[in-house]
Parts: sequence; C-alpha cells; structure tokens
Amino acid sequence: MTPEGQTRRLISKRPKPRSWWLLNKRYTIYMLRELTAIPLLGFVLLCLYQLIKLSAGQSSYESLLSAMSSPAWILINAFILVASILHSVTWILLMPKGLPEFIVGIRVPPAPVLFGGFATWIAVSGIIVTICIRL
Amino acid sequence: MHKLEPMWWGLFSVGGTIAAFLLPAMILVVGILGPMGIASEATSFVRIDSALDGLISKIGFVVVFSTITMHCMHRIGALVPDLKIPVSKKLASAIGHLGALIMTAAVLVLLLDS
Amino acid sequence: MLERRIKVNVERQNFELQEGIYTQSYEVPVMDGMMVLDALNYIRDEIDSTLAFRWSCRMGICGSCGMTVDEQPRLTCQDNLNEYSDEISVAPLNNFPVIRDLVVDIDDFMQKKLPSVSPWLIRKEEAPLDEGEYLQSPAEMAKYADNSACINCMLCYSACPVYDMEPNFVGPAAMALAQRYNLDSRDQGSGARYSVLSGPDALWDCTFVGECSVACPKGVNPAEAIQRAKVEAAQRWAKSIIMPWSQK
Amino acid sequence: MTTLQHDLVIIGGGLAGLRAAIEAARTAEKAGKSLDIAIVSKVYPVRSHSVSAEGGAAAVLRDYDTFDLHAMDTIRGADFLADQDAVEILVNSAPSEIIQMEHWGCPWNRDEDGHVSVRAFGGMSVKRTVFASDKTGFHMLHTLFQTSLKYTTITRYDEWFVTSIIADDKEVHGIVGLDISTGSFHAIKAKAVMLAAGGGGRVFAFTTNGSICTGDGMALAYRAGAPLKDMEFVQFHPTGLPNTGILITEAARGEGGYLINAKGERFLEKYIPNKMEMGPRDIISRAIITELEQGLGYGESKDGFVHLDLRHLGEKHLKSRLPFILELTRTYMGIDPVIEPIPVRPVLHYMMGGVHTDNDGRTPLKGLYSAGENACVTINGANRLGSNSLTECLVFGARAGSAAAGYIFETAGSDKDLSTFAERDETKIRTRFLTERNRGEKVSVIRKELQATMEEGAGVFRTAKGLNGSIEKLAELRERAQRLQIKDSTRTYNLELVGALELDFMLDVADTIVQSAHNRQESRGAHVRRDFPERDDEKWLIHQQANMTPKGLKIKKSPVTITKWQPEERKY
Repeated sequence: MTPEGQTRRLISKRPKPRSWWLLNKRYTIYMLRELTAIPLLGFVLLCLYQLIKLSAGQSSYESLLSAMSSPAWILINAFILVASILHSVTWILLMPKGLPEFIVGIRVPPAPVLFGGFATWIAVSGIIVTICIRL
Repeated sequence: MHKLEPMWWGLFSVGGTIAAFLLPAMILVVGILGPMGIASEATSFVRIDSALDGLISKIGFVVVFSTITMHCMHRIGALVPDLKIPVSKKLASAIGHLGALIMTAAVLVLLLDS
Repeated sequence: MLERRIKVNVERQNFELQEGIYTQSYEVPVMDGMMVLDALNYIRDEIDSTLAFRWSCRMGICGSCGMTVDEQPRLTCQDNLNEYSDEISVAPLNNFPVIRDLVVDIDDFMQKKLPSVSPWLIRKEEAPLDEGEYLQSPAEMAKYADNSACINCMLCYSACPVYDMEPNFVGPAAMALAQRYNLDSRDQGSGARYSVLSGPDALWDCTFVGECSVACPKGVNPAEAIQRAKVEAAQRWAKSIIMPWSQK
Repeated sequence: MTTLQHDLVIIGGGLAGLRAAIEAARTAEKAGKSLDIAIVSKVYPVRSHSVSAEGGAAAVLRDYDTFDLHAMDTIRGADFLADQDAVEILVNSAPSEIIQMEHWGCPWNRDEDGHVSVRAFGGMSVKRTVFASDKTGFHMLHTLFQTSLKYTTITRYDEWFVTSIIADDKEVHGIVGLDISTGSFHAIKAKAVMLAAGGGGRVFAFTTNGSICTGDGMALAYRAGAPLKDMEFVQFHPTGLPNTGILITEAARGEGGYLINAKGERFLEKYIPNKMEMGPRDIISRAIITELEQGLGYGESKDGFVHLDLRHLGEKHLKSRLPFILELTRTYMGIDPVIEPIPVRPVLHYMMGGVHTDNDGRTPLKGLYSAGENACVTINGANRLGSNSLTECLVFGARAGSAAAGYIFETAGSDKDLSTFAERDETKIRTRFLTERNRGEKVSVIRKELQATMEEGAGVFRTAKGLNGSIEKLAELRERAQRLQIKDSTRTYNLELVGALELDFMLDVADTIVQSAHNRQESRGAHVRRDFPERDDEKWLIHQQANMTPKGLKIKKSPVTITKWQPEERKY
C-alpha cells in the first residue's frame, strides 16, 4: 500500500505484439482453434442459404446444388471440413476438463473420457456418412 | 446483461459439442460427397424438403443450427480482443450474440413458411 | 575442466535514470546445478549491485522470483541453467506494470483480486473449538488439494492473454483459489463466491487458452478449475431460471 | 509529510504476525470496539519465511498423549532452559490453535476416519505432529493470509522496510518505514507495535533461511532498548542439502528415514541409541559433524555430508507423505530419493533467542510486543524441538495479539508529534549510505565476510578462541560498514539500499550471538563449547539478556522459571 499523494510511478507493462499468438506453439494452436469458428460460420451461412433456396422452390435449390459441384466450391468446402475436424479434435481434447472431476467420489481420469469422445465422434460420423451414401 | 453470460456460454458449449460430433460428417456429405454425386440422393430437393416436413425434424434442425451458430458467433466475438482489433469487447460479444439470434430467427421464419 | 560462461541479457528499466527499456548483458560463470536466480545473484553481488529483482526462499515455495526467461514465464529459483544455451534473456513478468528492472507491480492481485473472491472458509455457523475438527476424509481433501498448492507467483497471469487484454480480469490464480474453497467439503460459501465468479471480468472472460496451467510451477491447473467452475455456474444459473424458488 | 496512524502496527506478515493481527481484530470484534490494525512487511505476507516450514506443528490431540508429556519433551529438548510456565501455556493452548487453523480451512492431512493425522518428530516421545503434506508452513501461512483478508480492520503495507521503532524510555509511539517501491520514508503512529519479523538465519553462510531472514525485528527491538534473550542458542538442523542449504524436513526421519555414514552404518547408534533418528536436532547435528570430523562421512568436515536414506519407505509412501522432498531433491540435487540416498549436512535453521517477552508477548518496553521466532518467550530454551515453532507462532501470536488489543483499549495513546521522524531517518540513512564521502566498501563483500566469521566462530562446536575471533572480526566489519558504498542512488525499489540496512541489522544480531555465546561458559543444548563441555546448572541455569548501551553490549542475567520439572541429566 502506498499512502495518498505518494502514488507509485509505474512503467507500463512489457509491450506485446499484435501477433502475440505466434510467440509460442500453444498460443498458435489456441488461435487456430478459435479461428475455426469462421469457416464453421461459413458453413452455417451456406445452410441458411440452402434453406432460402429450398423455400424458393426446387429449381432454385437445384441451381445452387449444381453451382456447388464446381471445383472451387468443393475446395472451399474441403477447407471448411479441415477446420471442422480441427474443431472436433480440439474440442474433444478439452472435454475431460469440463466434466466433473469426481463422479460418486471417484476421480475420473481423462483417458476414458478422451477415448469415449473420439470413439463416439468417429462412430457418429461413420453412421451419418454411410447412411447418406446408401440412400 | 451480465446475468445472461451463463446462457451464452451454455449455448456456446452445447453448440461446440454438437458441432464437434456432427459437423465434419455433415460438411462431408453436404459440401463434398453430395455435389460430387457420391451422396447426391441425400442432398436432393425431395429428400431435404420431406425431411424438414415433420415438426420433430424442424425442431431438431433449429436446435442444431442455432446452437452451432451461437457457438461460432460467440467465438468470433471473443476473437476480437485476441486479434487486438480496436473494438470494445462487450460490443463485439453483443454483436455476435445478436447476429446469432437474428440468424436463428431467419431459420425459424423459413421453416414455418415451408 | 573448462568453466562454462553464459551471457545473461537482462531487460532493465528505471525511469529515474532513463525512459524506456534497455538491455544490459552480463557474463556469468556457471557451475553445474546453478539456477537462473543464482546467475542473477552473482550479477548483483559481483558485477552490478544496482540490478533489482525479488527473491527469498530459493526453494520454489515463496513465489517471489517469477520472471520471463527466454520469453517463457519461469520461477527462476528452480529454473536450471543446464536447460539453456549459452545466452539467455531475463525480463520482468509479462502483463504486469513494471516498477523497476525485473520487479513488477502485483498489488492489484494481492490487495484487490484475491480478496474479491472471498478466499477463506465460510461457515453458516462456526462450531466451537472444543467440539474438535470438522471431519474430512482424505478423498474429500483430494478434491481441492491441487488448487490449494498455489504460491501466488503470478506466472499464470503472465502467461494469460486474456489478462494481457483485460487488466480487470480476475484471472487464473484467484479463480483457482476460489475453487479451492468451493470444492472444500467444510465450506458453505460457494454461493457468494459464484456470484463473483459469474459476474463481470471473471469466469466468462476466460477463453480457455490453457497456458496458465502450463506455466504453473506447482501443478495447479487453473484452466481446468475455471472450466469446471463455468460448468457449475451455468448449471446454477439454469437452476435459478427453472426453479427460482430454490434460490435463497 | 503526513503521519499515518493505526492503533496496532505489526511488523512482519508471517505466521505469528498474521495470527496476532487476526486475534487482535477478533478481540476487538468480541469487545464491540474498533481497532485499526496495520501489518507492515518488507515482502508480501505470503513470501514470509514461514512458507518454507515443512514438517508440522505439535499438539496433544490423541488419547495416548498428555499435556505433561508434551511439556516434558519440550523442556528436556530445551536442556531445561525453557521457562516452564510458558511451556505449559504452549502445550495447553496448542490443540485449540490447531483446531482453529482447521476451522479456517488449513488442509491438515487426514486419517481415513476424517480426523487430523499426526506423525512422529524428533524429541517427541509420541506421534503428535500434525501436518499438511510436507508443506505445512506454506499451507498454514496461506490459510492465515487468506483468512486475514476477510478482516476489513486490517490494513497492509506490503514491501515496506521498517527502519526504526519510535520510542522513548517510557513507551512506544510508532515506527518509521521505507516504502520500497517509491523510496519514500513515512512515520506510522501507533499505540502498540508488535515485532513478528522472524529470525536472522542469514547471518550464517550456510542456512535453510530465505534471503529475507536478516534479523530485522530483533535488531529493531535491540536498538529501541528492548533486550535480546538467549541469543547464543542457534539451531543447526541435521538435514540440509549441501551447497544450497535447502531444508530436508525432519519428517523424512519421522516417516522412517535413516541417517547413514560413508561406511554404511546407522551411526546414531553410537550417539543416541534409544532414539536414533528421532533424537533432538542438537544431538543429531553434533553426531553428524563428529562423524565428518572422524572421516566417516563423505567429503571433508567443512562441507562434507552423510546420507539420508528413504529408499526403504517406498515410492507410494514418499509420494503421499513427502512429495515436496521428492520435488526439492530432484530439482536441486538431481537425485531421486526413491532409488538414491539424499546427501545431507547440518545447516543453520533457527534462532531460539529473540526479543525478551513475557507469556503475553510483552517486552519490557511499554507498548512493544513480539511473537514467533522474533521473540523469546521462552519455550525453546537451549534447543527447540522440531514442530514446536509453528505451534509457538499460533499460540503466542494469538496471545500477543489479544494482549496488545487489551493494552490499546486501556491506553489513551501519546500525543507525541511524529512528523519529524521520517525525515530524521531519511536524512540519517541518505547521509550514511548515499553521500560521496562514504564510498568504499561493498554490501555483498561485508555480508559474506560476516557470514563466514559466524560459521567459523559460532557453529555447532564453539571455543573461546573462535568466538573471540568472531567478536573481533565483527568489530572490524562494523567499522568498515560505516564506509559502505551504495552505487544505486535512485529511490524506486532500491534493493541495494535495503541490503545495506539489512546488513546493518545483521551486524547487531550477529554481535549478540557471539557475545552471548562467549559469555556462556558451559555446554547446553545447541550451544556447545569444546572448552566447557559440561552443562553447569550451578552457574548457568539462567537466561542471558543482551542490552544495547552507549558503552556497547551489556549482558544481564535472569532466572529460568521452573514449575514441575526439576533439571536433571538430559538422557534419551
């Protein structure tokens, strides 16, 4: 504590660059993880657009579908897919830290949570893709 | 507004979890396999239109869509300070949440319409 | 045997002498097992008595000697020079205002942030001492043991980008200590603490970078503590909406 | 310059200071009175050296134990120099203080049934040491610090260095402190001042003590006219890591560790066969030094070591009971005690002596109180038992806090104007250390010579010749310290200046140690004279009180209080 009238002269903190998240690997991974939200939002907007087209009628919807089969669209969606996978991996890796540490007084080790998370993800994805292909 | 923070965070978390488990497969089907003709039936007008006909599937779609949107917008709001963009943190997050609400409303209107 | 010498580049500031940061380099002879702190003490004793830095216990428990070594937050008394090349940089902790040289101002934590989360045991009624201790099983103790290991060294704040951007952020150590009491079976004050944690500049500002837990030299995991507190706070909020009568 | 004002100023924010502050605040609360308390500490309270205590705190909590047994152990450990009324207070109050700490959240280790665990400790005839892992001091300090935060009547002056106590021959009026961060001096007026600034282990070169343990509180009292009692008794802990002096807790032996010499023998059989590793610290430290002198250790006696072997305890036990020891030995020695023995040697650890107080922490100077290692009540006598000091901080910290509060309620406070005192200290200090004509000696050089001469003359074994050498050397150093050179002339966080002020205090404290030791012509507890190897109750069953006079240090003798336990030969 410093008495009144005796304010401490402080030098401002060490300057940090705008690109602080390049300073170490973990910051960079964190930033990539957060940035996945942008491509994911892109996909969400695409869905919204599809919905608009859908309510505008079959021909309107199908014109969008045919536009989406262009290589450029597929490339964009492939990029979104990569971001989405990065989101899934980082999200599942963080899951053990969000669940209660203790269930009926027993400490839940992170390994089974991680295993369960990845197994569920892969299974769900497999089922969705298989059904959609076989339709 | 602070009272609502737990709600935003809860929706963000639910959306993140749904996105983690469902989105890669959905993007693969809708964005790649469908357009490439490998799963064209799944993305056809008739299929989608009839799939969105029932009330339950409408609710399901809204829940998935709105939480994932909220997830994305919440994160993008938080990216503003991370990227040192000179916009107030509160404003950024408010715009994000509002944007997600508007998009959800749009989906509701579109679904009720069809 | 050839004596190993290292170059220590120290980031210095003293506004009474000159404005701004300048770097001063010192040559220090290194023996096996020497820590970064030992090198700084060598400098102060043998080369430059004006260098200011804090230290005391030199055994990793008092928490005084946190600094930025080669751009990483480190507790210098347990940071072995064997793990570094022949040139190292030593700077004050990031994200804190600097008082001078390697000394940063942590009054904000010690006088405001820490007290703000009520880090003490809260009981509805204090039992008389002659009734003995509040019973607690080793398993119950294990629930908060990790969080109670915080030495207030401030490395987690130095590693936290959220704190960098928002100086009012309550921050990792204070929230981990709030959880230390919330998770203590003897405590009955989590309601008051959650109202602070769920308020401005606390839980909801954390974006779960996780670097606080990497920086912690004592095995505390603030990132996890905060994440769990968010889940609990969200549940409490939901309960208060669904069952408003449950709130006292 | 404005004068700050509080009712009670506590110097030091470690265990004793915080406990006293809380008790003073509670006493006022109960009495429905207001009491304005300040803690002035040269470090943030959580940096205080209490944080480094490892093993535990002793208290009678079990059915198999009795107050008399704890008292007897303490008194025998003290080689009968403890004041027995004080010891009775200690043991009687210890259990409730331990429970009070528990009620404040201290994470004492627990048995399966939920009760607080106890472990064995040197010189204690039964298991009675409660503990929080092997970071007991750390947990107690943080518990008290955090608890203190809830009392709004406690104001803290963190990183303030106290330069003097303002007192006349009647009473105390306040203190002068240097705000280290700004370099400004301020007087703080107070009705009562309490010294709880810990010990001064740093007067020795090889010590477990942190850099802040420079005996400031003792020197402040001494200069203000309060006597320092029993200063010749300094404790060497048997097990410190070579080179660094980092403490390896006695609990390592309490949990079953062995001390082994270079021949692989548990050599304590020769010295204290009935107690072995559970003997008191003075005897075990002497045994280790004797082994080293006889060439039975590793290396030479000056910096040699023996082995502390924990391997037979097993990794699981070590991890649960001594995790900090594993961490320390791995970090600082590159040794894993699970598979290797730990090199250890005796290391200066604690000062039994300190400011003379009564059983409520009152010093002979009206309004001046003291508690903890800073004070000498005396319960530790000629040798403290491990795990009694943390308890002492609680029991006598609380008593001093409540006594000081009681005194303040009944005192009007002086109307003395303190406005000139800050300037007085500042001028004195600036003239002495920061003017050109003084250039010459370096703080670090004198400090190291001081530490070397203390090791030389006032170590585990002492002689008149060695002590005389130290007395002379100290006189020389004091003279040279008049010409200290402070290169740093800035105000902001000038640690070189703080170092010079600490050195000045250390010289006073060191002087009381060697002069008291030179005077005491017998061997008792931790004070062993090769030229007077026997204990001499006829002449020396007394305390020595060192007083500062214009003619230098004067020693006054005072009796030891004996209640139930007549002195007898100290046998284990």
